[in-house]
Amino acid sequence: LGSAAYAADPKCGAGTGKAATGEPIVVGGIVSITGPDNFSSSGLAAAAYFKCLNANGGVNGRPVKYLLEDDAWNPEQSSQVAAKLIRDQKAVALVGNMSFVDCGANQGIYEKEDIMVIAGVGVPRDCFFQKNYAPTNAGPRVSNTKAVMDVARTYPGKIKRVVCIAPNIPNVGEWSCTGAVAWIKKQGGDGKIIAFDPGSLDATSIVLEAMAFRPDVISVGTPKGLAVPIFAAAEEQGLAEKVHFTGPASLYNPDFPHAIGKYWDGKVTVDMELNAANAGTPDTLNWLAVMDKYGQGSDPRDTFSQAGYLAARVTAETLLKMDPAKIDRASVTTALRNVNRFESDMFCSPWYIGNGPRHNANHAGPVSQVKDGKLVPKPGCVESEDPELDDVHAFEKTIGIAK
Amino acid sequence: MSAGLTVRGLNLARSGKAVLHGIDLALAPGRITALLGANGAGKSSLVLAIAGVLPATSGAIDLDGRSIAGLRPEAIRASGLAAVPEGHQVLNELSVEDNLKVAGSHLSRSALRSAVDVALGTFPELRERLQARSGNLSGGQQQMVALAQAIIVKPRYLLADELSFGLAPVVVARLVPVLQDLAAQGVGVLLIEQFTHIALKIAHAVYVMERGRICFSGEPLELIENPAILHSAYLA
Amino acid sequence: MTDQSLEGVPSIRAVRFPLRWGVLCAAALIALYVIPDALSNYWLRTFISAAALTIASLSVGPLFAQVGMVSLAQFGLLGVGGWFALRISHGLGAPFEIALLCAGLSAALVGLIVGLPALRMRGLYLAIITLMMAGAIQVLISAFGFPDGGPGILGKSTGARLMMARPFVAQSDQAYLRYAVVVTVFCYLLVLAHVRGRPGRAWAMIRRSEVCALAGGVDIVAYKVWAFALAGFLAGVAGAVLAGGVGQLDGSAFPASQSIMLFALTIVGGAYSWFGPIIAGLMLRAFPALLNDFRVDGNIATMVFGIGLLHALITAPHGIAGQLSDLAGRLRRVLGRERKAGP
Amino acid sequence: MIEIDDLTVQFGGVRGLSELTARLPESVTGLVGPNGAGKTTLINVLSGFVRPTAGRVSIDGQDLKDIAIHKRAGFGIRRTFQNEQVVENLTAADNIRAILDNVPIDGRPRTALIEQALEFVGLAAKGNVLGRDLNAYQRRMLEIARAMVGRPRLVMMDEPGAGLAQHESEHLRDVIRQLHGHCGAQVLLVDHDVDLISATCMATLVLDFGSAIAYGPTASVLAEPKVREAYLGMLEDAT
Amino acid sequence: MPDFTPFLVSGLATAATYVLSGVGIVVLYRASGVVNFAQGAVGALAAFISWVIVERGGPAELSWIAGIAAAAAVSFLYGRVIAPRLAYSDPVMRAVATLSFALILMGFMGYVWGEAPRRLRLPTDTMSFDLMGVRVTMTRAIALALGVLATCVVMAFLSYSRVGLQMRALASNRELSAMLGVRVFHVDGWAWVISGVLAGVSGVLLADLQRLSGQALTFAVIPAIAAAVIGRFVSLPATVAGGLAIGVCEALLTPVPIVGPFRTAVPFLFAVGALLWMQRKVTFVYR
Ligand SMILES: Nc1ncnc2c1ncn2[C@@H]1O[C@H](COP(=O)(O)OP(=O)(O)OP(=O)(O)O)[C@@H](O)[C@H]1O
Ligand SMILES: Nc1ncnc2c1ncn2[C@@H]1O[C@H](COP(=O)(O)OP(=O)(O)OP(=O)(O)O)[C@@H](O)[C@H]1O
Ligand SMILES: [Mg+2]
Ligand SMILES: [Mg+2]
Repeated sequence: LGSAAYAADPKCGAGTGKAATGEPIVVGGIVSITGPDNFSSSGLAAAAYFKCLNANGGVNGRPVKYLLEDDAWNPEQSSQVAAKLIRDQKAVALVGNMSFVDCGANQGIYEKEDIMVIAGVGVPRDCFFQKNYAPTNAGPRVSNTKAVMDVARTYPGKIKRVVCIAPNIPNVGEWSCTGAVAWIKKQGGDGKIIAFDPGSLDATSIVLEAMAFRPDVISVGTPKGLAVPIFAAAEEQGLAEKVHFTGPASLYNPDFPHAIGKYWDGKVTVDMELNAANAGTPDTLNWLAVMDKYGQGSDPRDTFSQAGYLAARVTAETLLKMDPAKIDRASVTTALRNVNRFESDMFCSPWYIGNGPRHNANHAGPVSQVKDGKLVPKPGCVESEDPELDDVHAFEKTIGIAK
Repeated sequence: MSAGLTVRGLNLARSGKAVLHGIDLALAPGRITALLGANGAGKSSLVLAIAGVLPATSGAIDLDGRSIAGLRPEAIRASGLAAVPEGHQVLNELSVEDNLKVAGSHLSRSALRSAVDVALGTFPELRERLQARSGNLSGGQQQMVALAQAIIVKPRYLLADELSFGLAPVVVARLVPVLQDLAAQGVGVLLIEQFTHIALKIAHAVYVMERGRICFSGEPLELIENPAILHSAYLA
Repeated sequence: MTDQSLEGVPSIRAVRFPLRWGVLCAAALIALYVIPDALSNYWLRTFISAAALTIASLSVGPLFAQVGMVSLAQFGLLGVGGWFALRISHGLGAPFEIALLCAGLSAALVGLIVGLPALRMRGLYLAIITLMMAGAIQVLISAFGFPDGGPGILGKSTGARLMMARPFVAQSDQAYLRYAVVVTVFCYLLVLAHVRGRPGRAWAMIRRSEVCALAGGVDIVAYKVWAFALAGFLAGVAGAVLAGGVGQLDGSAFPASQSIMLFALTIVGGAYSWFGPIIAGLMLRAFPALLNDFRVDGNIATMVFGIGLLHALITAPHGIAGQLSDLAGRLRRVLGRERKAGP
Repeated sequence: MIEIDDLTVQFGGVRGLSELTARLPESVTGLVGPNGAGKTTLINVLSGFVRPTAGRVSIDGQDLKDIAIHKRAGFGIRRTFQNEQVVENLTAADNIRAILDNVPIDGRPRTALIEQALEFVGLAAKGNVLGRDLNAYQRRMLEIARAMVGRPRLVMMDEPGAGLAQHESEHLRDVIRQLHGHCGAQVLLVDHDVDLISATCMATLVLDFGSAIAYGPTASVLAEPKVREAYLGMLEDAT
Repeated sequence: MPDFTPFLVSGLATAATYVLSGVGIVVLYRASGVVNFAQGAVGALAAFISWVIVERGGPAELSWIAGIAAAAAVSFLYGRVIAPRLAYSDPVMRAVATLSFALILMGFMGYVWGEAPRRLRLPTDTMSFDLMGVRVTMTRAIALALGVLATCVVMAFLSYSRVGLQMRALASNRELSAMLGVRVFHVDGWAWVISGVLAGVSGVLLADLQRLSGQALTFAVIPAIAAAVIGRFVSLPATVAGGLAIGVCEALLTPVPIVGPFRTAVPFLFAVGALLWMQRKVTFVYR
């Protein structure tokens, strides 16, 4: 695969091969670099893509000046850097955002300044319920639902009771589990959400609490760092023999199988928001080529990076269709809202932004399984059947994406 | 040649303020030396400096010919100099017995037991309070503990700051022969005492301090005959 | 000796204002008028936060310097104040000033209820209990989250988030910064009134020793409670100012470690000096912003803060402010000598 | 007038005071006794720091049981400590002002009261000096000044003479002698300096093992053989 | 009514780590009057060092020893280099100084290792037996045994050895102890090393039982401090009882609806309870 990626020359924008020299178009991005976790790969991928774009004619001759800021997982700092990007630097759009706090903290300024944010990765509920925020990922709620649906389909008729474990973080925890529970209840089963305090250390108690519900499947809907001790506690109790374990895309990380250990080989499924990094499809190869040529060797090549790449690509392609002299924030916002169909082989179905009051275009994707220390995608796509997506489906009908 | 405790040119500053200026003082074994002076003259500071608690700015302190300047208090204690700080200080949280044990922790168990017995002989008041938390003792009882702690280690030099502080006259009267006994056994005693008449009565030599300087040194008799010296030092 | 000469004696050296502070006031007013317009939007928001954190630090400093009480829960109380401010603002649509006051009062109350059992204990226990209280507040905040405009007591909206209404007179960031500075000045005056007055003397006695205070007729518990309530009030006000600045607050922003950091930097800034809290506020918000500009790892910042605190504790118990005023004193002496030598 | 009835203070297995009964009407009363006799304990009971196990004490007919510790200063029970308790970061004047905050001042201007008090103990020039800059003797005098402002009924001093040099001790004597005349308070004085006691106290109470062994005019009490045996020892012979 | 037995069994092991940490805190306080808020951070460091060695393929035994030794070393170093400079400031400031030590360690660990998912494994994890329907690994059993053993050894050490007596002297009054001939640095060093070792053992066990994360392990000091508060920083048996009670209560509350999510506040409640209990008799001993 590596050689294939090297072989391909990255294709970006117009692909002229000439460096853009005109007046730069300012685009910003907010990610969380420092803090509890380095949450920046989406922004790094966007940066790489824009570099590639600038080396290939830019936006009809105008380069994109991409400014990536760190919000350090801190809402105040997030609002500060948003002010810096939007008001001081006059960015026309924000692209490749990846942060737990940005969606909530900056909703006000995004709406007030009417700037579009094409995020790479949104996590809290706020990221999916704003007029000005469109993430390319699916979000933990869709992901959790898909993970549980996949297990239910693999073992038809066997899955009746679901436990979904989530950290007790407002706008993330309960919300991210409600879709899965709603779905299983609709199928005539029962579900339970265990929201635990992320500061609490006692994973065994959490696992025992989950087992007290006598579940058929447990979805570990936590950040990967918190999931490891939960799997460890489950291993200690030998639970893989009794229950199916699954988890949303937050666990989709190359280190994850190694961190939880051999015991779990073949016993855990993990949802994916996009097609696998090593799928070998044209756009995946192009993404890898962009990263190899224009990114740092240390930039992760993970699913978040894919999301950032897609966010940058859709932005660049939208800008390319505009009159380069008339690119300002208002026109860019309008143009982005008019993106009603964007295709990439990383998505299971076409992606769009649209003029709707909220955005959750990505709600179908594959599921992978832990095998031999790796996450191996299973064939096919799963489409989330979360009732919360009803308005999204209805909107898709109006723009002709859904049948 | 140099048996005794000698202090030469000692300067000391506390919280940035100079409090001792070029102190010269000698303490001979087997003799009681009194140190007199008004409030704030610097007597206690001198004791603490010799004991190693306050670092001197400059000057020499020799114990039997060996320099002890700059050593840590525990090392100075180990080399045979015991100081009783002013203000009946004891280890409040520990029982009286533990206080005595700590002071004698370099002794063997049996040596410690007999030393404690000797000390309790001097202060029978403490015998029934051995298990009491020493912070709860009365002021005078604490002073007894502090003195007992010094007696236990059988020091070669004893510096007693405010010997009679808080002690009932009956106890002070009992202490006087104890000190004289110690001196007779060859211990060099430095005695700081508010009741000048007692100090002058039992001392072999006297120093008078005034604002951080030694302003008189000599025989007690000189001072008794010439009370003006002392008087001017106190009114300084 | 006349009455006036005694009246003029500053009761506590720690809060002695510099000479000619009338000139200073005028200069400050002009600066307040001019500076916000010259700042970039990034630094505007940074300074708004720094102003809020100055108030927060002001809630820690006097408590420590005057009464000798260590509270490691002030950032948590700031969260409590923010919560009430948001709820009152969203739920009742009350003007910002009302929300601000209620935030202060409710944080004072919450702080009191939880801190009361520890108030009769010595400093160390208070520090410990408040640290645990910070942990407990963190649990509560992350369980309930901050109101963002919805109905009910929790105020969780199911639609889009609402931002907290700013004061009528301070809608823009520039105006809001001025507003925050004015609130900070009011907080300073409040503290000053306490320190110079009867509570200040009672606190000084308590700090000296509790027997001293009792023998002097001071009701120790009452004055400690009062000090703690005042500190809670200031923290709550800081929370409201912060909430107004960002428009809303996030549950993850109030962990116990932030409370520790707040205390640490208050000491580093200088708890005994009137401008210590300002230094602390700047260090807490402007310094990281600067580091962010230079892309320095936040973990490094944590280490720097830790080292700074150790350094301050060991070598400069009066903090940077203390060192600055020492320096100023030395300069003044040098200048004075020159002037004397001149003619 | 201090009335003590059957006062017992038990500290675990130790009796600080044992069924002490006494009437102390004199304006300056001495309190002496061997170490551990219970003198400080008696002062602590009067100022409220120690709760009696049994018995009662009253001052001017008022039972002290009903007065909370921090209210006793306002009631008029004041004391100095053996370890002085001057507030280092307040000026001498503010040290006194801090007390005036909590005791009745009968509408008199505070500044005048503070000046008078400082004047009385000889610190008139030190009003603006911070507590930490006073020397040990000045601090002890400031403590006395703090104890005598604002209508005190009873001023208790625990070993005020300890560690004082001769002339300082003499000044202290004058201050104690004039205290009653100056502010009308009864004075209870604990000290091991027999000269100080003889020079200032009209009457003296001698304690031993928590009980009174003698009470009466100072000179005659100090001459009693049992007092000499329990307290004074052979000191006179030694000097 | 949920079945509490599994939670009891699982809580006991966590409780044992609180006990180990808590005993370390009390020992240090009794010797040098320092409440060590960095106990958790020192434990976290031990866990990370163990993890690094295991990841590099080192033998497990070596990894624990190295981790615990490192903990003892940093603790000793702090006690030798930093603590003496603060020896004469008040207890609160000394405690606050350890907070900054914790900050430094936390920043360091965050910088070097970050918060990536990882797990520390001990060989004893794979050995297990069944108790009351719960599978108990040897690690848990060992944690409990170590907690009890360490407490007994430390108690005996403090009450019967001379160093123990000197430690108590030091805590009471450093300056005076030195004048009485107590070798301050020597005795102090002992206390820091003992507390460092206990922190290290507790850290390695906690990382195995729960989570290898700098932040989380650093803040695991809170229940340990609460346990020490229950022991009034003096009594080891009370500290042990407190640590066990806190750990077990936290676990037992897990399945209880409504209060379950708030069980992290348990240490706070216990500490407040203990403080209220201690306040019943506030006596003033002043002269
Ligand atoms: N802790 C301290 N910090 C700063 N200065 C001090 C300290 N203790 C004493 N001093 C100063 O040192 C000087 C000497 O004090 P010292 O206690 O040695 O006198 P002294 O002769 O023992 O008096 P006393 O009769 O009161 O015991 C005094 O001027 C005093 O103000
Ligand atoms: N808090 C306490 N706990 C236990 N015992 C105490 C306490 N306070 C005092 N005692 C004991 O009570 C007795 C009386 O003590 P007190 O302090 O009243 O003596 P005193 O007469 O003031 O003696 P001194 O002249 O030495 O100061 C002493 O034996 C003392 O040890
Ligand atoms: Mg002295
Ligand atoms: Mg006494």
